[in-house]
Amino acid sequence: MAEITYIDAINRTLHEEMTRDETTFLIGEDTGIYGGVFKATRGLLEEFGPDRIVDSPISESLIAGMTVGAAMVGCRPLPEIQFADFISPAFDQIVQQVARYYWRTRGAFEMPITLRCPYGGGVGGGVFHSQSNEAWFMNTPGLVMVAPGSVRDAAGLLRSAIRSQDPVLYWEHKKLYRSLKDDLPDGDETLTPIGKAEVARTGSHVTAISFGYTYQLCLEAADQLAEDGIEVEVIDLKTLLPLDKSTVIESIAKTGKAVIVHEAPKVGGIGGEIAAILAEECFWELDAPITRVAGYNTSFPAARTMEEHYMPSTAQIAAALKTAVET
Amino acid sequence: MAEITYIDAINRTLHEEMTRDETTFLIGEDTGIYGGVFKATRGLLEEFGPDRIVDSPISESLIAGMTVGAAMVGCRPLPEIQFADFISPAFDQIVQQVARYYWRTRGAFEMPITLRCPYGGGVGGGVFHSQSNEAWFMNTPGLVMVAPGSVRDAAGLLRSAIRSQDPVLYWEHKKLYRSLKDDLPDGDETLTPIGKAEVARTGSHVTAISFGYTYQLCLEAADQLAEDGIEVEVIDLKTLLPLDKSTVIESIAKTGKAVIVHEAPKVGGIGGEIAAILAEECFWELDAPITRVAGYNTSFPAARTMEEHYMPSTAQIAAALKTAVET
Amino acid sequence: MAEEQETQFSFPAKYRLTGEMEGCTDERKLELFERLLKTREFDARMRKLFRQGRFEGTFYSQIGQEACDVVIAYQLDKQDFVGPSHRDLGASTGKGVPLKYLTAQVYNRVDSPDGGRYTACHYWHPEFWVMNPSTSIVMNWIAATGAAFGYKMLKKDNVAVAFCGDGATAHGDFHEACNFAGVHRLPIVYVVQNNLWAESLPVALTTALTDLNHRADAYGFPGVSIDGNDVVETWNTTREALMRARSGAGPTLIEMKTYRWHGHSDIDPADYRSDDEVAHWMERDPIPRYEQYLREHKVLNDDALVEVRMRIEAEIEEAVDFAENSPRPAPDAYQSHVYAEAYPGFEFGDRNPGGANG
Amino acid sequence: MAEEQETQFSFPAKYRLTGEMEGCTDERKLELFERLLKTREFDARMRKLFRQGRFEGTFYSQIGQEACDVVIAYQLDKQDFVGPSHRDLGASTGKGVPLKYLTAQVYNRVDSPDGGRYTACHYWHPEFWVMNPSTSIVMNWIAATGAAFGYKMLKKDNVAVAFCGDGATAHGDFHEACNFAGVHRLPIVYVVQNNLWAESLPVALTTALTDLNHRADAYGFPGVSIDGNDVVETWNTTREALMRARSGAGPTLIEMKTYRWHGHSDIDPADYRSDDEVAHWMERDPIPRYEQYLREHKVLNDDALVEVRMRIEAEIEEAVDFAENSPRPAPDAYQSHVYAEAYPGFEFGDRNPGGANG
Ligand SMILES: Cc1ncc(C[n+]2csc(CCOP(=O)(O)OP(=O)(O)O)c2C)c(N)n1
Ligand SMILES: Cc1ncc(C[n+]2csc(CCOP(=O)(O)OP(=O)(O)O)c2C)c(N)n1
Ligand SMILES: [Mg+2]
Ligand SMILES: [Mg+2]
Repeated sequence: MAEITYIDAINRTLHEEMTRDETTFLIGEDTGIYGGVFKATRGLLEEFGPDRIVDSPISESLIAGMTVGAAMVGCRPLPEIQFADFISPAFDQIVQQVARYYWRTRGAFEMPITLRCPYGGGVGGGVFHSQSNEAWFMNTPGLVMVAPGSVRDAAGLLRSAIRSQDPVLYWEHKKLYRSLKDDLPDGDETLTPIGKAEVARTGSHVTAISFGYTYQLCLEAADQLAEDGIEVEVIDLKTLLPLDKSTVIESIAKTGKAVIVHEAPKVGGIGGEIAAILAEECFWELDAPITRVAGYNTSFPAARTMEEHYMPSTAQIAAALKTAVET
Repeated sequence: MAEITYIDAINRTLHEEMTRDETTFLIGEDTGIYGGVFKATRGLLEEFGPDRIVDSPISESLIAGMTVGAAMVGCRPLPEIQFADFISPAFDQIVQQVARYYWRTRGAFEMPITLRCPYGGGVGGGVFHSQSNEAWFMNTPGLVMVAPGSVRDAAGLLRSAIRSQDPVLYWEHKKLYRSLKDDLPDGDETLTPIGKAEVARTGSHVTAISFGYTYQLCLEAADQLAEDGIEVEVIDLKTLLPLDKSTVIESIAKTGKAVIVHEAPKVGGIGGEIAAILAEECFWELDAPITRVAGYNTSFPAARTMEEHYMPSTAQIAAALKTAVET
Repeated sequence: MAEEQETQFSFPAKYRLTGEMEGCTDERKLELFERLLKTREFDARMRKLFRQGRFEGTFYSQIGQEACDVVIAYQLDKQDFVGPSHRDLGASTGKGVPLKYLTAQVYNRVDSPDGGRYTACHYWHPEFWVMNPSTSIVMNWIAATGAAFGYKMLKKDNVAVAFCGDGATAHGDFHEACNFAGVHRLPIVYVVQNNLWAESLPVALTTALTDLNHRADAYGFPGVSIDGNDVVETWNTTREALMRARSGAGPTLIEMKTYRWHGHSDIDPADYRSDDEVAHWMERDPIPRYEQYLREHKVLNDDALVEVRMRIEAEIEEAVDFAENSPRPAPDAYQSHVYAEAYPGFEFGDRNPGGANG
Repeated sequence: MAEEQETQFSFPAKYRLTGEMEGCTDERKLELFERLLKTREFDARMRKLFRQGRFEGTFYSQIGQEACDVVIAYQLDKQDFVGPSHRDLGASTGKGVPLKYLTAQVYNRVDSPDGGRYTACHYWHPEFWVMNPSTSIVMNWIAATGAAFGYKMLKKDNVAVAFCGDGATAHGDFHEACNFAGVHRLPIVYVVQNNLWAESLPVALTTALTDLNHRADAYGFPGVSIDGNDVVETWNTTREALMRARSGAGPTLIEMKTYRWHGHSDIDPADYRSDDEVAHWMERDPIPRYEQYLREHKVLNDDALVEVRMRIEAEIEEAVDFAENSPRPAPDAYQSHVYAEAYPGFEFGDRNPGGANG
């Protein structure tokens, strides 16, 4: 048992799952020779060779879309988009083809595709290396989205995604890559269930709902508030689509107050969907306005002063949780 | 003063605005020689010639993206996507370039671009000719979206969009093209303000919030319910981004109940954002769960039996409004 | 009868087919003819039924272009992958998909391969490895490229064939797919049917090229332009391209010059083009040209033709009956197969919880 | 001094420049040299400052490729449109953008044209019509094509120039832009800098082509491949292409063979390539080759060089001071210019209504 980082958990899981299933292949930009711009795919080319570890041309639409034909003839494709910011050229293939093909063929062809997508800010990258784009895909039935917020889930959700028969967008947060370390037993084959959120910390005063990097901030905020006697329940969504409504609703039944946190701009972010579910399905349990702590409604800025301002902070989350409790 | 259809209002406004401003040009598929697959651009090629009415190759990314350079050098571009379903290949250019360029250049270059986008189901077209894709763009600060639900606004919002210095996606509903007729005085130069919703019908029991085709259904539902003594307030959003929060909030302050209606799948649709605003900003005024009447969470089906089932109906909207009132 | 006469003598001598069809037995020549004619007759019948209002939506006629996809599809093994576009009836008929599935698709009935949920007129069949085409232009190009990659990676011997139109070659995905296939020498044959129009767009507004085979020059694999209405040339060219693909030598792009006789869809009056142009191309009708070739080569005679026509007529009749008797899908039948796995939070949706839902 | 000697004699004779630079006065030859050298020295200084931690983010060095964009940018009128990519320092320096704006951009300071909000190292200036490049590969290609369209439609005499790398040519937008420009004979020159690598991707995995000029074969306009480290050839080729564009004859695609000496960015050790390859290309350094050419043509001598170097040194010094003294942007300075118009419902957002917001 050794402590490993979030990114190493990804790397290790890729190794394991590609060893386990010979129909898997990985395609992306700089994923082979270079081992990935973040080194998430390090060592794979050496182990599995260029037939299965494909250094793609700069053709995101192809990277995402070719998986459909490959899946049809029996492969289990693992495409990677280098930065989430560059998923937009692949948007068409993902929402129109990858996500719908199983439905279109009335189940004739399953799409066991896992598309990895490094996202998020706080790494000094400016508008094209910092985006959190998950909301673009929320209106796409047929697509699954997961977003690990812990080392265990970095492995467990990736493993589940790869073994799933559905197309999964796997959102890995760049800021967690090396900042998050945890035990991950050797040979661990945990499958984090897709479609299930987790109450990561129990509390009775207010519920913080988040995922990925901001989920970690919520844990920090909960720690801070505990000192003032405020008990925050923290939910790690893990799966963004389809959302696990019941875990969230149950929590609100207990706390009556919800603060939703994400990094993408607030307007049109996935917090809207969560708030709408609560306002529709557990309205009577709510005893305070639903708050969203999210990115500002602008593009993501480059200079460090502005970047720091843009990112949601633990203090802001704590303040919002406190305000909710005091309402 | 003559009755004209929604599509003729679009056609007439294009004629007028292109006459008014010589820097405008229109680019799209089959928009010139053919006059548009719906005939929205009929007569423009004859009037303005092939330099300004461009029959584009099947290159949606180019159609949307070339407008940025054209706008920079002084044009006012009017791109058209033939069916909203085919806006996805242009998604990258729209959200990353068109919408952000003004911000990126800190205001050095305005983007007076109006991209027209025929959307919506009920015309027997199946999954690639029926989509309502507005939600894809809700998380994109810098972009404006309008969606006329009346003949007046088909003209008034288009005129405002064309004269605006911001990039506007103009969502025109295919089912309204010829089914909606109204007076539009000759020479009318009404500018429907962008960013303002309208209380189209006042009522005190419940608020129906919608736009486009389903806004018309809401009006019908309100008529039906009036017979039972239920007074429905109907809000025509008109602008989807940025949303006019205050008009909606004011209405809820009066009625306490909100039913949001759109055609796109419920999960991840723009109804989520509206519900979230209400649950955050006028929570204490609400006295019933916020309901969303929306498309089912699947792709849009082709066969007529299924298509009819898929589309929200007046009866369903009326039922949801009634349920809200009875809560 | 007049029709038969016409098919034998209506085209100018210069359009007479010559040369050998490499490696093609007489039997297969005849069977190929039957598939071509079946494609034509099926299409003509569907047009008629559409005008009679027997099915909804619209219809994309392929008449005039049959040779472009029937000839190559006919040569494929069942497991070979076909990525058709919106007009590629012949991709299915050429590969031998029974007509009843195609009529059921056109009618959007329960017995179509997708149960009526996917777009009418988008012919496909999973067991014949003809993929469900994407209405969205040239998406199939990417998918077929992915299938070719898959075959290569899995070390299967199969090849893929993708079809598109002249208009589709302007799309970014056309480029990304071809480029990738070139780099990886994938086992694929790309067929561009240049029918001079993309809806109302003349090919001169799609490209500055005269011959679309030059698209391939950008990808480092061979491109060739042929008369797509010449079955013999089409046979030989596609046969060679398929052999190239199967041998591991990589992709080929074939531009087939052809023409659609009717509008883009059957609600398009197609008044953007001249009668002369249409007449010129009708003279080059691939089917009578091939028929005469078969007659000259003593592969076909009047008796055989009658037999072929009867078989075709019977299959079409049966297929139309099949579709017309196939139920319309239940209103909510599309509410399945969104996901392959089960998720606790997923719901199709319920518009009127507690009340009667529609 | 050693450095000067090196610039004069370090490359093999076969890399010696010959021929005339058409229509270029001695004065302009010298000024062009100054811009090239300035680009080199600026870049080298930025690399040094990056390693010293004087600014954040990363740095994309262009060293080795200067001739590819300086030479063409230098020939443009101020109103001509330039669409650079992420490595095109020379597009700005070539066109005469003062260095202080470029250092301020690298440092992400208030005095950069975008006030530090846009990505460091993405050189641009609105008044010089060098567009804000898109990090997203080849987006600038589409924008520049749109600008060329705009010029043509508005009947302005200007032209557009777009730059991209070998890797970028695989992207769908590359295709859509070139194809459209071909159809409409737009006044544009496309420059592909083939530096053999796209990050770690060797060009053989980007394309099956050896010479990328063949990309143009797909679009019906001329493509040409040249030694992008040969200033004379680059001058003559780009000059002709610009004249073609200005005369209404349409686009040209120029592949310039070149090399980036350093990693993709300055955090890339670039160990995917061999030392030999790097050494081979350093020998072909465009600047000493051009320097020797100028000396041979008596346009440059030691004294003039000293003067040039002093001017460059001074401008760089001043520009670095300018950036270092330019304030960091206020934390919320990015909260402006989302929209040009006012909308009642738009808010930048407030994370802690009622409380202290950060
Ligand atoms: C991405 C996309 N854009 C636009 C359309 C609308 N559309 C359908 S067919 C067609 C023309 C296709 O022309 P071509 O590729 O030449 O094929 P043909 O119809 O001539 O067989 C167009 C523009 C579409 N289906 N998909
Ligand atoms: C759409 C998109 N995909 C991926 C990237 C990441 N990326 C940045 S530069 C680059 C390589 C570019 O190579 P090339 O075009 O040859 O230019 P060079 O860096 O060699 O100058 C890549 C993959 C990007 N910026 N945009
Ligand atoms: Mg065509
Ligand atoms: Mg390169």
